[in-house]
Amino acid sequence: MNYFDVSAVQADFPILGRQIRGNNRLVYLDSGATSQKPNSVLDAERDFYTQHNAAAHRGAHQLAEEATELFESARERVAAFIGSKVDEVVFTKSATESINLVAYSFGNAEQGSRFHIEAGDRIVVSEMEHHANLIPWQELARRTGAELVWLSVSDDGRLDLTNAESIINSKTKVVALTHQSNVLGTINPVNEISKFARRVGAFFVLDACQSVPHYAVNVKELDVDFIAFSGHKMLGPTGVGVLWGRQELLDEMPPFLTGGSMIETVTMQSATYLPAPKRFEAGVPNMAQAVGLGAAIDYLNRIGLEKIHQHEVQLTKACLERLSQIPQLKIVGPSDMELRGGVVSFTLDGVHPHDLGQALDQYGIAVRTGHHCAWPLMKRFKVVATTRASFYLYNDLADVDALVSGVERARDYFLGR
Amino acid sequence: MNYFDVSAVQADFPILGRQIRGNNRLVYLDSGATSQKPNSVLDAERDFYTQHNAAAHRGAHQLAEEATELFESARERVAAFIGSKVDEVVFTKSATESINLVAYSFGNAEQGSRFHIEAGDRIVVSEMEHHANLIPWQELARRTGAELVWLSVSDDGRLDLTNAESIINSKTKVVALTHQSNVLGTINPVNEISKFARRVGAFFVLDACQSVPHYAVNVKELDVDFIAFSGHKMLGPTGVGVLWGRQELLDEMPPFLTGGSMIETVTMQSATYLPAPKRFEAGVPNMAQAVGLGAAIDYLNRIGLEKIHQHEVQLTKACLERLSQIPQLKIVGPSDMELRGGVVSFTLDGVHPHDLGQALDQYGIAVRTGHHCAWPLMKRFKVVATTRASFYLYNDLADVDALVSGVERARDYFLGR
Amino acid sequence: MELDSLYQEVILEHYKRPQNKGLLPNQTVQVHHVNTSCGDEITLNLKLTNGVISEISWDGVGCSISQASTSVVSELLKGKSSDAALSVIETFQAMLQSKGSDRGDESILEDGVAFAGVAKFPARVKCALLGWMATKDAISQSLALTGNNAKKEQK
Amino acid sequence: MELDSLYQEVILEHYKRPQNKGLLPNQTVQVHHVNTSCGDEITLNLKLTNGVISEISWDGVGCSISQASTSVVSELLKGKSSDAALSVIETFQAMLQSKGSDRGDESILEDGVAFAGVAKFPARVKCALLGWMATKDAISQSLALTGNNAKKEQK
Ligand SMILES: Cc1ncc(COP(=O)(O)O)c(C=O)c1O
Ligand SMILES: Cc1ncc(COP(=O)(O)O)c(C=O)c1O
Repeated sequence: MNYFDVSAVQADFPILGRQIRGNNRLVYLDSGATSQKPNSVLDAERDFYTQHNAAAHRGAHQLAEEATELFESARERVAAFIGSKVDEVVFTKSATESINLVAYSFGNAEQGSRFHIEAGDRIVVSEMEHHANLIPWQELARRTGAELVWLSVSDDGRLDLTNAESIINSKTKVVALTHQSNVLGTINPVNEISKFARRVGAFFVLDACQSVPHYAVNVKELDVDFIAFSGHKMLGPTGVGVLWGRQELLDEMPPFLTGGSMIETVTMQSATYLPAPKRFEAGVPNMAQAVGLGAAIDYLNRIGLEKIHQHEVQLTKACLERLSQIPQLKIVGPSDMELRGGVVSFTLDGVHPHDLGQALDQYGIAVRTGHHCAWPLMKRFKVVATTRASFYLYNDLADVDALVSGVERARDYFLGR
Repeated sequence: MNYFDVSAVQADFPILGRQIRGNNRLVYLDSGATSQKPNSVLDAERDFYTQHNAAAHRGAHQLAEEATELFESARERVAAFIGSKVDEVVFTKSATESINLVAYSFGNAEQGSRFHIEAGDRIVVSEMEHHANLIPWQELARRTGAELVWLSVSDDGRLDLTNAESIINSKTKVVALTHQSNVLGTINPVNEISKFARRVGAFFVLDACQSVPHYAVNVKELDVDFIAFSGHKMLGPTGVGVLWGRQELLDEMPPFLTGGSMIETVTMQSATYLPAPKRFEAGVPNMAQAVGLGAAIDYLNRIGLEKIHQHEVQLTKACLERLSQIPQLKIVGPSDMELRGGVVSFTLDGVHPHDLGQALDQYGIAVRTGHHCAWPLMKRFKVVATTRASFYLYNDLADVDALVSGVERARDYFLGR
Repeated sequence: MELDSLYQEVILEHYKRPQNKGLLPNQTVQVHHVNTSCGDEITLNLKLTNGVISEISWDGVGCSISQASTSVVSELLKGKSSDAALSVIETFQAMLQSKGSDRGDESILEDGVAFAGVAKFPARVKCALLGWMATKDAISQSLALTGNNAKKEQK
Repeated sequence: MELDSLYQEVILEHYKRPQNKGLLPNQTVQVHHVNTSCGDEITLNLKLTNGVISEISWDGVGCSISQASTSVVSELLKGKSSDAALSVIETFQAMLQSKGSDRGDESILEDGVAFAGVAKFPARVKCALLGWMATKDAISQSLALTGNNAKKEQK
């Protein structure tokens, strides 16, 4: 069933016309790492540079006015996309920066501030975190003396919440969790878990890298304080990310990066800072990238996130069903579609993921192999690495077919001899 | 005299064909804030997205290989441009991030590390710093209890070095200085000042935002430890900056942003980190922007930095001469071309810079007005703001003419009534 | 010529001969506002007597737009009740934020309508609002203060 | 078919029947190397006797390239002097970093030339080098150690 015209979508992505390793059609199944970009995004960036480029918020001439307007209108688009207030959207360079921003800002908070963290406090993460939502908290814990604890993952790739209440205890200042695992595809029951955080007054940071690009995420419906995501995984340019935070928190938090355009007044000795979002956007911003992200959001809205999600569910379901018929293959992650996104990780007995990925690449199929920046999760499942296919709106059932027969061919290549 | 074919250069910058406020030709004299971009830079970015886009360093498939190769070849170009080793070039989002990186990394260093800073230590800056090279040090001083002191500026816009030896004393851990003032145009005698830093074993951080784009900067000839600059001021895309640091320092410094792609091994409790530059490049990098910066460097090399510099000297000299004939006008900064770059700041008696800038904009001339993110320097010169014209390779003497007659027209408009 | 549509005669007049410039003593409150994008600063004294603005005086440095606009607001609101003044400020603010669609009601804003053209120059809107926002802030603070005093007297 | 040019018969042979896999005791040093981009790990024991590599044994998990390559290096360098071994490693490394232009000298590298094709796949070069770099590290450490011992004995 077609939720939208997939071939028309494919035509918007020039890279899909590339030939791989000889004359194989590109089957791009690595959108979980980074997505491809439609022409409209590239056009928006180019239009910015060739018609309006100037330093936003730093000049009164016409180009500076236009650049400011375009940059701020991108912010409005992001805000509308996630259902937030405009001033709650901070542009960063990536989700990684967004999460570091929160961790460093908390670390900068003086004693007495509600963001201050010290020895005796607790930071809670999970065993399925991407390194980007794990190491910044390890480092914050190291710097402050706080304790880092975590929710573990069950064999079926779900968060184990049986002891959540004792893990997220009254000492807990921060709970940092991924919305959807980039390895397992698991979607976490955010509001259920945030109840534990609310009960003890902890801040809740959600890594929304793998959710915002794929289905509607509305911060009014999520009971969290911060969400972080990257533009490049949602059809946008590289070099732009977003931090959303509740206004009253952002306005009170200490700054992270400091420099131009985030100050109120400056003397040689000290400075006072503008309210959010400017407080967190020091320097000439990544204007063209923000504008490109705005165009990416326009593109996603034109298709409709609900349809994109259903399309991906359809592909993922087919993929899971067909892959599980390969006897040597094991899915790492939930095997059904309940609370699950378009990411499928697996191992193949006797064939190392690197070798499998290499063979698939030879057939034109781009998948990700390795630890997926989630090393602790690999150890949890006692694997060195997995092979991961991830879907997006430009994939179709022919891509699933290509993957499945590619895996079979590779298996025969390595195990058949 | 023409050092290169300026009109051929202009033809490479589509935005210079824009009409401003009606049908005025765009006279862009705000390259000190951000430069315009030639077609070749925009083409390089687009080519990356439409032919090679994938997550660099995170996949083994063909696109990922190509993306990695392009990203790393951009690094090689930057390294060659500043005469450094390849692994000494760290890609950041901006000079602002580059400087914050150093300040935070030092702040993260444990007691016993040679980067550790504590109460009793001293950080030295100057009165002519851009906020980006001032506030990160104020904040580091605040967090560590170190003392922030500064070199002052003399009436003719030069650093006052008479008491440099007592200011850069044995307690000094860091000297952070701008190579060229973005307001005054003054080029600081870096190696002379770094001698004071070397004598006491302090690290020397150079803000090279206004130098690297305009004349040859070679880190082998500069006696400094770190330099920071932004891509967008040197024909490159927004959203990319560079930190150069001596290899033995970068390899030993603690990380700043943490997350994926900068780790060696990770457990739930702790992580070990890769050597530089990867250690400082957490997350999927700003690949297309780095590639665009590489193309910008190719463009600059094609013209030749020496010629670009001479061209700018010629324009600046003409501009200074002509402007100083306007009786109501005062140059803020050195009035001769000795150790001076292509930035000219001035005030006009009785006409506020905002009003002057507005009038110039009406004639199609884009200048910057305000405090130029150097508020303390404004106070030093007892002005609220200045008007600043800044030149680059695509400007010509007609632009200088336009500026001078624009200033006269504006003066008559506001003072003549 | 568009420059004239921004710099109306009235604005240049007020710029050259600013009203109520020079701080008067005996204010109810003093506020200090800064335009962070350019560094312009203003100090404004406001005196509230029985809910009526009896005096506004100010000093500061800034461009013609911010100086003239502060001059206008200081003339316009003197003698008005705090409520009436706040409503006038709101009208002015709406005009400035209309991007040029709202030309302003002269019966309410008087000389203030001269700033309608500023709305088309987003970077200058803050200049035109500087004195008005300072006044608004001063009124709120005065009300809080006199309200507090009133409460104290009740105790 | 290009896949065969990467996965030469020799490689798949070594992968299926790795030589010297399983750690032997009494090593001079033990090293542990990790391929940080994929998580593959290797532990390698090396015994240096009078400047000659008398034993190499290893264990670990990894792809066919890294497993086969470690198997090859462990066979090839056993019995060689540390100097000769380091020079062989250098030859192998040069081949791998040649992007495919250097097909390798079979008289030096023996089975090792089977990895010439890997040089065309930059993401796999690290796999092929994992065991070799571990061996190089182990030789250096052994030399340092025995050098130290020698010095100690001199004292
Ligand atoms: C001297 C100087 N330092 C630092 C910066 C900051 O650069 P960016 O805003 O690109 O981070 C600038 C430009 O704004 C500058 O002119
Ligand atoms: C779940 C998750 N979190 C965080 C990140 C980090 O995003 P980025 O590398 O764009 O900063 C990623 C992607 O790499 C991810 O999948």
